[in-house]
Amino acid sequence: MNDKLKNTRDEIVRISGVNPKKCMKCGKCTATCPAFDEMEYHPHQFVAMVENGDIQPLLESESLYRCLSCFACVDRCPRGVEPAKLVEAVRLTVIRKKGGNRLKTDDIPALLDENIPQQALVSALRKYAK
Amino acid sequence: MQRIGVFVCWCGSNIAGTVDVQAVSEALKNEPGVVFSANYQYMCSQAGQNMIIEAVKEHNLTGIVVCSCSPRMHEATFRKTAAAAGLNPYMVEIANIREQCSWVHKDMLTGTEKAIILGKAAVAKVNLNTPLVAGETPVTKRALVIGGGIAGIQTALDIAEAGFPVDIVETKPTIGGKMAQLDKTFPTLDCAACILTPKMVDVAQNENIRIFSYSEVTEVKGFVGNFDVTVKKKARYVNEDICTGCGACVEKCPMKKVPNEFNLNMDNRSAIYIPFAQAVPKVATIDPNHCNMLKNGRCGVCSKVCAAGAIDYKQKDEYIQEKYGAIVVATGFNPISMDKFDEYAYNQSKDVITSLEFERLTNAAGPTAGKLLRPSDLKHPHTIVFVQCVGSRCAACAEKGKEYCSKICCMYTAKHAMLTRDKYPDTEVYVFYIDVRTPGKSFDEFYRRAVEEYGVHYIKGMVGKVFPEGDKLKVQASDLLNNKQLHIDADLVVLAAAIEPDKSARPLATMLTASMDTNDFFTEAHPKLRPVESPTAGVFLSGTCQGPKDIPETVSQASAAAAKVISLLVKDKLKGNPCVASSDELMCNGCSSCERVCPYGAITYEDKEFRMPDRTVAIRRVAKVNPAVCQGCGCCTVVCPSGAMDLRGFANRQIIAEVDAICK
Amino acid sequence: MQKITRDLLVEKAVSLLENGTVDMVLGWKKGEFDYDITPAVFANAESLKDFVFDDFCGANFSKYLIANTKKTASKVLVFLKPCDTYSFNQLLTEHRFDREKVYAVSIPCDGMVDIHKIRAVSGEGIAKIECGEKITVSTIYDETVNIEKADVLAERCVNCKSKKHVAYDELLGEDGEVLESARFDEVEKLESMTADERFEFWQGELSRCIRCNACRDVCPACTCEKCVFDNPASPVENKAAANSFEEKMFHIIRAFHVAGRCTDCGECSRVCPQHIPLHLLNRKFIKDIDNFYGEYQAGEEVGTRAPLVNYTTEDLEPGEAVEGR
Amino acid sequence: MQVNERKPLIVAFCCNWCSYAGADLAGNNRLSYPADVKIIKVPCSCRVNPMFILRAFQRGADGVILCGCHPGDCHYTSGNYYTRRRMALLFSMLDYLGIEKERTRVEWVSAAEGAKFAATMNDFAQTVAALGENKRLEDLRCKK
Repeated sequence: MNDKLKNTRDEIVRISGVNPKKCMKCGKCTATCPAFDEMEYHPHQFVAMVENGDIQPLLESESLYRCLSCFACVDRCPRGVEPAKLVEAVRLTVIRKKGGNRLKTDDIPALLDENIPQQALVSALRKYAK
Repeated sequence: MQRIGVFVCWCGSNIAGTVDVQAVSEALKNEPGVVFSANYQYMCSQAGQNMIIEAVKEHNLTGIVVCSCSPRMHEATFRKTAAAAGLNPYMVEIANIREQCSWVHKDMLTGTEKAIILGKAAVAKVNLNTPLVAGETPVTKRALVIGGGIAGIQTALDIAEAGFPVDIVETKPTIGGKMAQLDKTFPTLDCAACILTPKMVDVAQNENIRIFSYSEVTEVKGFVGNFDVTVKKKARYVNEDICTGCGACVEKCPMKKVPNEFNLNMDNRSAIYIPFAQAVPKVATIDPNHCNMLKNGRCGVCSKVCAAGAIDYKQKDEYIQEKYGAIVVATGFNPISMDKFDEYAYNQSKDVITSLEFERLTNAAGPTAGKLLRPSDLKHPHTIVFVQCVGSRCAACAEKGKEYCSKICCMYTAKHAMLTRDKYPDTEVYVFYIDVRTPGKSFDEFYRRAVEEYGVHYIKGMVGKVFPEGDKLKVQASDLLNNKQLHIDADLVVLAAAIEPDKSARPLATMLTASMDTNDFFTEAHPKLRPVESPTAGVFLSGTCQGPKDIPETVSQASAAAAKVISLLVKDKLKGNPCVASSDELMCNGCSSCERVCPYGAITYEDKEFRMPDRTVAIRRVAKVNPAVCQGCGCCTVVCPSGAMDLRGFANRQIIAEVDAICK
Repeated sequence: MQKITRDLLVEKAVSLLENGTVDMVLGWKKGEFDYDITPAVFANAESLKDFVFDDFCGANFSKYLIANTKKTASKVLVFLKPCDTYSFNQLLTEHRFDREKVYAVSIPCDGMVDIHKIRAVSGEGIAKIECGEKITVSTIYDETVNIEKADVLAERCVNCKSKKHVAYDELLGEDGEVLESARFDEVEKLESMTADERFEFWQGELSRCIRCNACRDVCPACTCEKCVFDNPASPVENKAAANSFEEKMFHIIRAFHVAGRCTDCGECSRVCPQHIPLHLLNRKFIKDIDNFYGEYQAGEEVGTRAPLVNYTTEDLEPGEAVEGR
Repeated sequence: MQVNERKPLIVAFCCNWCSYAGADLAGNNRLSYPADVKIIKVPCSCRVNPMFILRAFQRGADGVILCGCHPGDCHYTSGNYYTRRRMALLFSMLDYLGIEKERTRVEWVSAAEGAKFAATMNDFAQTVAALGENKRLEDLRCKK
């Protein structure tokens, strides 16, 4: 792992407060994930890949925005690893960069639909932009 | 004033190579109390020991300092030498000038200097030594086994075989424990009842064994060799001595809707019951919570049909007091509650069951007479999902699961899966596992047979969610090796629930002053070398009360515990360690600090009368140490602020004398 | 709120003596001056005329119960301020007196005053002190000085940890609450100094010690039948300090012996004739115990296991203790 | 080169079951450490009264180290847990009084850790030597 990657890895671990070493690779997070079919990388892969420093594919993955942040994986994990926090931390690493916002304020009018609750918009903005 | 002899050993060149032994013996000659000092090539040799004996006699020595190898090596030798010379063996101190001096220091000057200082410290200590005599206590030649499962049964049988009387105390109406509920046993698949029930009969017929069934231990006093135990025999409303176990009462009892705990409440029993056909003792018990006669005085059928006249509605709890020399704890385990595992829908569907319930469902004596039918509609299940590690290896949430591995689940699940496929080849069986742990004789072969010969689908992954839909159970799970999420429509889901120590263990540990770990498993005296003894002398551990175990392991530990008990009971008297704590009652203020830190419960209190200077009498609470129980760690001496509590052989004054000698 | 006055307490004492509930009363009486109130045993209603209760009644009576319940069969009435009730419970935890022989009446307390602080304002020559919200001091030079009580509160009352009574048979007035106090501020200040500064501070304080043993004798946690420092058989016996270390040894060991048992009643500092802030040693242990092993207030309940006769397998290592605070 | 030739004096309390045996093992393997270290055997680390430690300092010791079984391995099951609490509080107090915290140490040494025993003693002796003479805690009257 080169230094830059290692730094990113350490940063993700720090932001999330997750210790990926606690994972015993049981896969209950992935078993429980309601967005499994949408995600390219699944919760257990996030944990393993961060631990291995295999960060680049995660940073580029659409999975970051497919995670529902429902925290089912956090709730069910028998070891208290909290994979959703790791997903969140990877996402933050991306959107905190300049121009990294997934959702820009200007994009919103186009997405508007009278059925979208206001709260969903606000939380989406919180989740997808810095 | 002591008359001390100093004996400096050369240990060939081991010591003499880096320590000027002559200089050491010369230097120590001038220490207070020293009247004789010599050095010799091998102090531990016969000639060396004779030299000590001669010197004791010639110079009227009262204390001995040997500057030699580690006391761990030859302290016992020199104590025997002292005894042979007519001295108290505890008047000997060793200055370790080999392992902790000549072997670790390179030059003669440093080595000699340090050896002299170590010698001075030993002399300073011997000056304050007092003769110590190990106390002796008689041994009651009777053992108590708490718990009548396979562990308790095996331990009791082995002790009884050696000729000692044994009592088994079992809370249930029958002995047999969990093993009596099992169907077949891995890895040989012999039927549990076929191997257990003959042992139960042996217990019943053994002259040396008494069974207190439907009973519990309520009080333990005393110490190794001399325990005073109170056992509560709960009223079973049936005279055990008269009941023949014919079962007429059970058959005629009108109250038939009592959940049957032996079948894990999957069917019903009557209010008067015998748990199962081979119960020992085979006598009926009335369940007072459901018996109409006991509840409101209306019924009395059982009394009428009992030809032996054994029914006694007025029976009371009975307390029995007995003395024991040794106590074996064999309180066993229970599966943990599944209430907190909402994700597996245990409380939502009758078709989500635990493995122990599965055992009953496949057992010929079980609620379905051995036919594998699902509880909700009694249909034959075609797809069964087994989930491993439910609550085991669960570090996230203490009230939900257990951090440890329950050890037995991998194997019994392989057994269940294999037996299902064997009997019902039309059934698809999935096992979700994190790891398959099979370290045991013929264990891995067994598991591989389940996969290779019986076609059980072993999937590396975990079940995340189970929810009932129609008459199916929707199972959502991960398949990590294929990086897939699986959705299975199952008919039956079997949870391998973690096991935990029986709830009675914690209060029992308090009574026994035996220590427990945070999971309520009893702690062994040494994790490797003394695995069947508890740190409390005279208390031994058998079976799963000490940690998760399968049957072969339980039985070996049970026999090991029995061997330890036998080796205790064959002794007529126990010789104690004389280096024990003792309390100066004139200074003790009875504050209880020492009692709280004593790991052995060796300290008790008594109210004592003291004559005061003004001729009045005051009553004070003072600590008393039982020298037979104290192991001499000295923890109590430090919490005692007044120094009333001191340790013989390592007294405050002795240690401070050593400190002073070293720092002079 | 019912104001606790001398007359109220005497009335209570008399009625309890007369109806036979108690046979004697532990209370305060005047010493040579208005401000040196001393503890006293009153055996009958008659003698209660000397009973005093004012802002100088700081003495904690819990310890006196040991001697006064040991020999006689009689029952003792004791008045306890909130901080005294903690000592009371701690002594019960340690089985130091028979609860049956005591009738405890708890009284609220709005703080006791420190004569040294008054003297600092009024100057020497105090002839008479009248207590109240405002304290009036008359001197032998016919001067009158008015002082706000709040300005001369004793240190332990400024940093009062609790107005709550944790033990009593009867409560006069209203019960208070456990307070958020700033009692560890001073300890923290010392901790933030360099080792050299701390050494200098403590050397300066402790070298004044004259080994009068007042701190030990008044301390409700120091209840040994014979103190280890008085016992010729113990290797550390010494009557008076012969050098600069011995008083350190004495005070460290004394603080260690009461660690986890000290309720922070502050009596040691109150009685020290040399004004050594001994409570700062005890509070250091209390603060460390709170930090290392979870908050623990000695005497809050009877029968609790003090931190030094307890442990968990996860405790911090001694090497981490200094950094770990 | 001008070096302080004064040898520090170190008292090591070792529990009988683990650390004393560990020291023996260091000897068996001829792993050297400074002769400044003098060992006093106690049954368990929990036998060590804070008074012993202060007494050693009072009489001129420059460092005191306490060795016991690893937590969880105590021969008496819980002794070293009590040691751990007592020493944590004592060491913190000594630091509070301005005494160099490097002069006191607790180390868990098992009977198998001869190498650890020697390494610990080497390190401790070096640390204590670097601090120089113990002036703050010694008792001048007792000096020869």
